[in-house]
Amino acid sequence: MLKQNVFEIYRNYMIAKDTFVMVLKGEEHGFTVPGQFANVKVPGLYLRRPISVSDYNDGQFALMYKTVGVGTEQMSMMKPGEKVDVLTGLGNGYDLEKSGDKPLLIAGGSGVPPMYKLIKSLVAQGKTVDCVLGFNSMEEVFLFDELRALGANVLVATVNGSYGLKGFVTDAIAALPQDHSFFYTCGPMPMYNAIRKVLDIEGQYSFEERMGCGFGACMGCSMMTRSGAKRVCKDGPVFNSEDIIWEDQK
Amino acid sequence: MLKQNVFEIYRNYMIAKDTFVMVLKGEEHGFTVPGQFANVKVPGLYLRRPISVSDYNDGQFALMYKTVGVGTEQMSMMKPGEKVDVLTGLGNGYDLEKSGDKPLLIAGGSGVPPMYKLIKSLVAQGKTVDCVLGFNSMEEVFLFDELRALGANVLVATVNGSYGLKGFVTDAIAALPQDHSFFYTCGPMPMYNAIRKVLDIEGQYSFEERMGCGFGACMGCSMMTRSGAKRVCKDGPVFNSEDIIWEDQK
Amino acid sequence: MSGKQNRLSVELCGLALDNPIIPASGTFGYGYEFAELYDINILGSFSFKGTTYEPRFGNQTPRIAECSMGMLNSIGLQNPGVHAVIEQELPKLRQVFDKKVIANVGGFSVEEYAKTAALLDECEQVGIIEVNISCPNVHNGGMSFGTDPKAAAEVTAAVKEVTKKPVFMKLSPNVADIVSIAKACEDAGADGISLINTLLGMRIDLRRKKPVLANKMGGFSGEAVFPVAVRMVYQVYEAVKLPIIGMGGVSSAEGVIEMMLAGASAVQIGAANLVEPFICPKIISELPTAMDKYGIKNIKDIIGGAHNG
Amino acid sequence: MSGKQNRLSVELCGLALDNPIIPASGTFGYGYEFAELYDINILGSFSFKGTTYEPRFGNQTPRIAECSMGMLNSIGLQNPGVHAVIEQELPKLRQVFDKKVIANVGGFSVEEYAKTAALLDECEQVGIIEVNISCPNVHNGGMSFGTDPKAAAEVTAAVKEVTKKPVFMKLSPNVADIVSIAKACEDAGADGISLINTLLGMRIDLRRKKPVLANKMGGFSGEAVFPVAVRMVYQVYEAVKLPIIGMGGVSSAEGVIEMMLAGASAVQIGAANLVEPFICPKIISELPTAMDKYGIKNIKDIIGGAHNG
Repeated sequence: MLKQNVFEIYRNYMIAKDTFVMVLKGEEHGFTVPGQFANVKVPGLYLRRPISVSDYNDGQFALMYKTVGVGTEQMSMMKPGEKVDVLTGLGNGYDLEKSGDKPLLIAGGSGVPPMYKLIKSLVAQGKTVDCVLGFNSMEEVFLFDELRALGANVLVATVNGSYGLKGFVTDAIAALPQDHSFFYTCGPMPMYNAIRKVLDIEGQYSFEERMGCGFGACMGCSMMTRSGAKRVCKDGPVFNSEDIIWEDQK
Repeated sequence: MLKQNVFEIYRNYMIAKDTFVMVLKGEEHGFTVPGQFANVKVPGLYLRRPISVSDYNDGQFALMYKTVGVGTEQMSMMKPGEKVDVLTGLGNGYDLEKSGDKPLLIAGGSGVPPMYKLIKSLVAQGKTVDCVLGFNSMEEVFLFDELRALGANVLVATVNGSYGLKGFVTDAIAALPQDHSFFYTCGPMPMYNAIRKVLDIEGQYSFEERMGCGFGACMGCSMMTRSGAKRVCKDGPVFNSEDIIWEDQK
Repeated sequence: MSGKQNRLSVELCGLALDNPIIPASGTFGYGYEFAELYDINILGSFSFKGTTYEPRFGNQTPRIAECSMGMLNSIGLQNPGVHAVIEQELPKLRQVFDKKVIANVGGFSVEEYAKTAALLDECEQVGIIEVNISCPNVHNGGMSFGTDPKAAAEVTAAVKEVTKKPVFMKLSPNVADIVSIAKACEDAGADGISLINTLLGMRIDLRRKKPVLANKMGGFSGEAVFPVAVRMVYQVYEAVKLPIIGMGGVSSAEGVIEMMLAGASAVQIGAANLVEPFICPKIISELPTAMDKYGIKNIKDIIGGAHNG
Repeated sequence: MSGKQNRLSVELCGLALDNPIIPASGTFGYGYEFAELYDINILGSFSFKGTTYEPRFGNQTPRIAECSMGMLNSIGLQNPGVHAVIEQELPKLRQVFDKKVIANVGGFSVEEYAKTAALLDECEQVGIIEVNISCPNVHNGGMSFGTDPKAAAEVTAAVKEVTKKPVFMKLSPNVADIVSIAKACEDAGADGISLINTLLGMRIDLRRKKPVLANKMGGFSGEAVFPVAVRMVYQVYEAVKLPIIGMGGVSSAEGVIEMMLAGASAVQIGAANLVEPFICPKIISELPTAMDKYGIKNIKDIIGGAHNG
């Protein structure tokens, strides 16, 4: 459920190369499911910036983001105590009901943040969680220790082999027993194109698109699915594997 | 001489109804003559706001302004310690050489600020200064005590008679001996139209106009004079009485 | 509030509005997303998502880009088609909106505009038909009708023929002479003019060294375009006798007043809804204070006020 | 710096520029105001204040208005006339500027454009003649030449006939089809295209309930118009073979790169000079860092780069 509030920055710091976490204080954030996102007003910019939520509880929530342009670069320079206008509680998030007993989580680069709350929730439900993370190199790795500490079995692959397995998430998946009940994933399109060829179970993919509003009003981020045109921001960002028309995705 | 610098606000407070003074700290302000002005960058607005300078010394200068629109309203809410980007040292200012021994200063409403440094300078040169101020009503009166303290003979007129003489600056002028050597004035056009009919001495008028740049580049604030087209911001804002074509002024 | 005592009430071709605030087509869907956020009955009306005869997905993504105080969109008239709008969207809307809605109609031929409008003419919920002859994001249609007086007149006449409801023609600002287009619409029987649609713009991604939008160019809207919109509303008000719905970069009560002084009888709020979802209730609640500040008793008294003297 | 080693060097019709940064006409006077602030020889060149045959005072004041990320001006071609420019301004400029200047020419008839250009053709300091057929602030002239392909072609041909210097036609964005105007200029012999001049805009003073500008409408410039400018430069680059000087809302090194990717061979900086007097030196000094960030070795390599693939 969308809410608009002005939140105070509690912490905002770098956790890996070009990767930051901003913790905002406030109860009225409306986040109820892992995989939802926030839309952040950055002073001086017109459009809000959609940012992944890595965790939330009754009193605060955490935005985890990479600096990829003026908006996120400006966010990274904000200081604790400053106020930020944020639309919260956006997107459908992952469907925890579908996990089965042994879900597999696959995340690449800037797709890693939602895994935090997702693992927390799945472990709390008593599931056995395998989690595979892909990065380009060691200096980009983040959340590895934290996700393990939550109780997941976490494997990391780096393209240049500087950390964990050398290779891609698919190499890490191959190193695991193929007995998963369901998968949840978040990452770039090339990663999706690779994993969908090696996975024969059902799962949920989280999509990214340039958004106008973030709450379903402008149709800026539409995507055609097997059940019709959907808005990534409102009907997504999470879509079931069987609904996705891969030929439409680049 | 134009300078652009970021100055720190030392004080910013209300001195009369809708009237504020902002004192900025900094040596590099380039003000050398009373009657010059500053052009202030207000965050979120495109054009700078030209503001009267009431005083300056080696380490600071004072902007005195009425809140007449979004720019000045926003300025009035700035806090000590905040930084402001200001173009300083703008405009020609009054010509002190012309004063003679007993100059008359006439200012109305938002035209009062430059009188402060002007009186200071003239008194320092040993001149006998008469100064007439016009306001609508008592709650708008400002700088009266301060100008007297500088050593000028100051008369105030208010339209509604709530302070000083009841009437206009012309009534106050009539109450003074008519033995002035020169006049300096700053105020609205109706005041100029009134005083130019009662004064038979030469003097200098300060003009106001919507400006693009404030330093002579855009020709936005041009005014036709007997010595050709002049820019209020660069060739003015102060013009000699004999140069002004009153029929052109509304 | 009764119309008599309401300082904010205005009127469009006999349709009484409680206030002049109308979310613009394409920024408010078919209303119910916003009905989750606030009671949309506080609005004067709203203009629903541009509807064509057939369903459309629109253009490829990315179809949104950031600009200085504005944005580009190249949606390309995504909509479920007029039949689905009448059978599904309007009944859903009725649950949350008691007032008349403005039906925004897009098209690719004179006949299509007329066919779609004829179907919407049957809908009791529709108060006004707004004909979009200015969409910059579709080929062979949309804007090309809005940049040629003759084509604009043809669409106007064809739509007028099939509906008894007031017809507002929504014009493109991407023309040298907006007055000639507005006059052509007036002469062809239009009941009102809506303007401005978006300016045509482009942004380039410096990293990819390609246009940000998949469709390259898109419609530019947001606060940045406000001075162009005010100018065109002013020009059209001077030239035609029809009521004008003014829009383009309005995002404050002051902006509404400025647009109405230029000549607008009502004001649409577009891009601002996307970045400030509660902007319309905010403007409605702030209008009386702003009117007090500028000595305005009733908002309808200032329509075209900047043309006096 | 020698042209060979200079990453910033570009070229306009044989005129080598040390960098693509050119203050735009009307924002830089005849140069010497800015020469008090910095050494203007660091610029690629600059385009001097629009010059007509006769001296002009221009329009009544107020002739400046604030906009969201931009401004309106209705100066109306104030200038001392071409004779005074040649006899007084250019000799003064020579004291502070060693490079070739761009002579911006305004006019009210085809003959006047030609007469003025013919006189400037004699000036050794003038490297390019830029013909302003797009001033929105003068009646019977200016913009009307820029909104009609035939009139644009006539002015082009008349000016070309009287000068051996490269002639750039400066176009108005207030048209439905910028390409048709650019092509008409190309066909009539123009050597290059400058665009965009200002959009026509208006602001209304809520207190006075009248247009802010005495002239009511004015030219809208500043960052706000950048997406329109990029779009038109892109369109014209696709359609004509001539070099383009791109302008409209550029105020940063990134903006320069974006404009050049769209198709500009050099870039004019306009309104930004008025609010940030040191913006041109700032952009010139920041360009190499921005180029590094986006993997650009020599700036001239990216001209029209967004059109590839």
